[in-house]
Amino acid sequence: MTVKVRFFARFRELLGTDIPAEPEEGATLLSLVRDLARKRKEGYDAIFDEHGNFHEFVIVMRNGKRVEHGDAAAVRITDGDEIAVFPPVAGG
Amino acid sequence: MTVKVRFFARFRELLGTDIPAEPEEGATLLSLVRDLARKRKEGYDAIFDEHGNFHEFVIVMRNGKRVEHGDAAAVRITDGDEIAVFPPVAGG
Amino acid sequence: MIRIQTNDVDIGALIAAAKEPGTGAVVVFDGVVRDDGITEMELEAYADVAVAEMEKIAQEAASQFRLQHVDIVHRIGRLRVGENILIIVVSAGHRPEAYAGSRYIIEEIKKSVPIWKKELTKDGGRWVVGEHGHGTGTLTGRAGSRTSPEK
Amino acid sequence: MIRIQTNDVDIGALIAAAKEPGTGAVVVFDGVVRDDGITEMELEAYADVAVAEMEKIAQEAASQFRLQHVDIVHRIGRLRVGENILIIVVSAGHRPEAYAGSRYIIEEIKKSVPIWKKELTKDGGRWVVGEHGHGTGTLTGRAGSRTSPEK
Repeated sequence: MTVKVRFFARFRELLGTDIPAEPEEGATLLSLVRDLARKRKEGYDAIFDEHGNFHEFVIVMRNGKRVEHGDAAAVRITDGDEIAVFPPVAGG
Repeated sequence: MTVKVRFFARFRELLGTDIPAEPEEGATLLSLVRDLARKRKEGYDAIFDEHGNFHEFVIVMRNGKRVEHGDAAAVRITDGDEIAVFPPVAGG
Repeated sequence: MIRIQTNDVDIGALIAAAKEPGTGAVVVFDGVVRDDGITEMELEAYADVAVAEMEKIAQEAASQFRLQHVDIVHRIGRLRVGENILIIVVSAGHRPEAYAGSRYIIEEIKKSVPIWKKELTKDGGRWVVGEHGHGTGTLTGRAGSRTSPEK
Repeated sequence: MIRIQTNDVDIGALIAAAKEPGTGAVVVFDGVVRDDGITEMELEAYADVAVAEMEKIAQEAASQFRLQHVDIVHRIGRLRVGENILIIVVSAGHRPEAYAGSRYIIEEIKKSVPIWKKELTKDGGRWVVGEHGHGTGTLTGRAGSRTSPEK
């Protein structure tokens, strides 16, 4: 299956964005983002704490809907998903 | 001496405006306005109550400064004065 | 720019001119002739006093809310439904000051600037009663204390 | 009109288009790139989600404050000091609703619309920390409860 991961702002600068990925069956939102973030330590550390959990301020969306951090390990990725990971918003 | 009396809004419709007047020495703000308003009963009644005092809502100015009703009988008109009499404002 | 005039004004140009180097927010209030079953509205002003009063309000607002720029343009004459009556443009470093300053100015104008409106209808016309025009003494007290000679 | 775009917008035209027959007040908020010792500002958005969120905010504002018309134009890309970032135009029958609705919209945008700003300086750049971006859980709770799947 093919999915797309979008990082924004500082996370984009560190990890790129609009990243196509082909996760294995059974991949979760948490495992997918962790795998992608591992390609650069600074990017990983920006998003995850030392236990491998999302930093409190990180926002995660799946197909435009917010996913709570506590659910990220249980949400299974499905084909065509768009995952977005970003720091607190600062528009306006 | 020559002065000018300006009525605005409803008072202007009833009594005219930019009225030149030549009050006698000793004329007061109250006596001047009364004399001018007497030319039309409807205009007089719009500005004065049955005792000849300004209605509470009437605003009186002399040379752009507000004059309290209670002072109008004591304020002597001087040459060149501009007197303005108007109902409550409704701009904006 | 504080003005009483018959002509309309280019709000876009006012906004552009209101921006200072430290400006982060511009707020515009545009009061419009509302279709309350009227054909037109006729406005008149005691112009000299109205401009002086609006200048006082603008200065007070600028000082109280740290506004960088204030424009007030109040139109008079005959206006159709939908036409601009009053345009207030303020700029400030941040939005709380810009909103509060703008609101302060319109509220003060309603209280103390000698301008009157007559709504023209098919059957004639009616003078608009000001929001502070019920002889409650609020206007009397305020305006009197502010402009009376003893001050 | 709810849009994310790189181009500027003609505010005067938006004001004219915001007037309905019952309109008595139009309020415009214009957020501007402030000269905080920066050269330029670079903005990016999660555009689809940002537009959807702004549409939700506009609808909520229109219903809560009886607004007749709402425009929100948020610019992205590289903007110079003094350029418009965000333009909000609302119309209402009376001014209290217009002011309150405008203010509601900007505050909600700050809270929940996925847009980010980077201030570019001679020495590089710094991402602007959102007003609600301190991990306090306010944003987390609100956005989560509003867009989570169980809703």
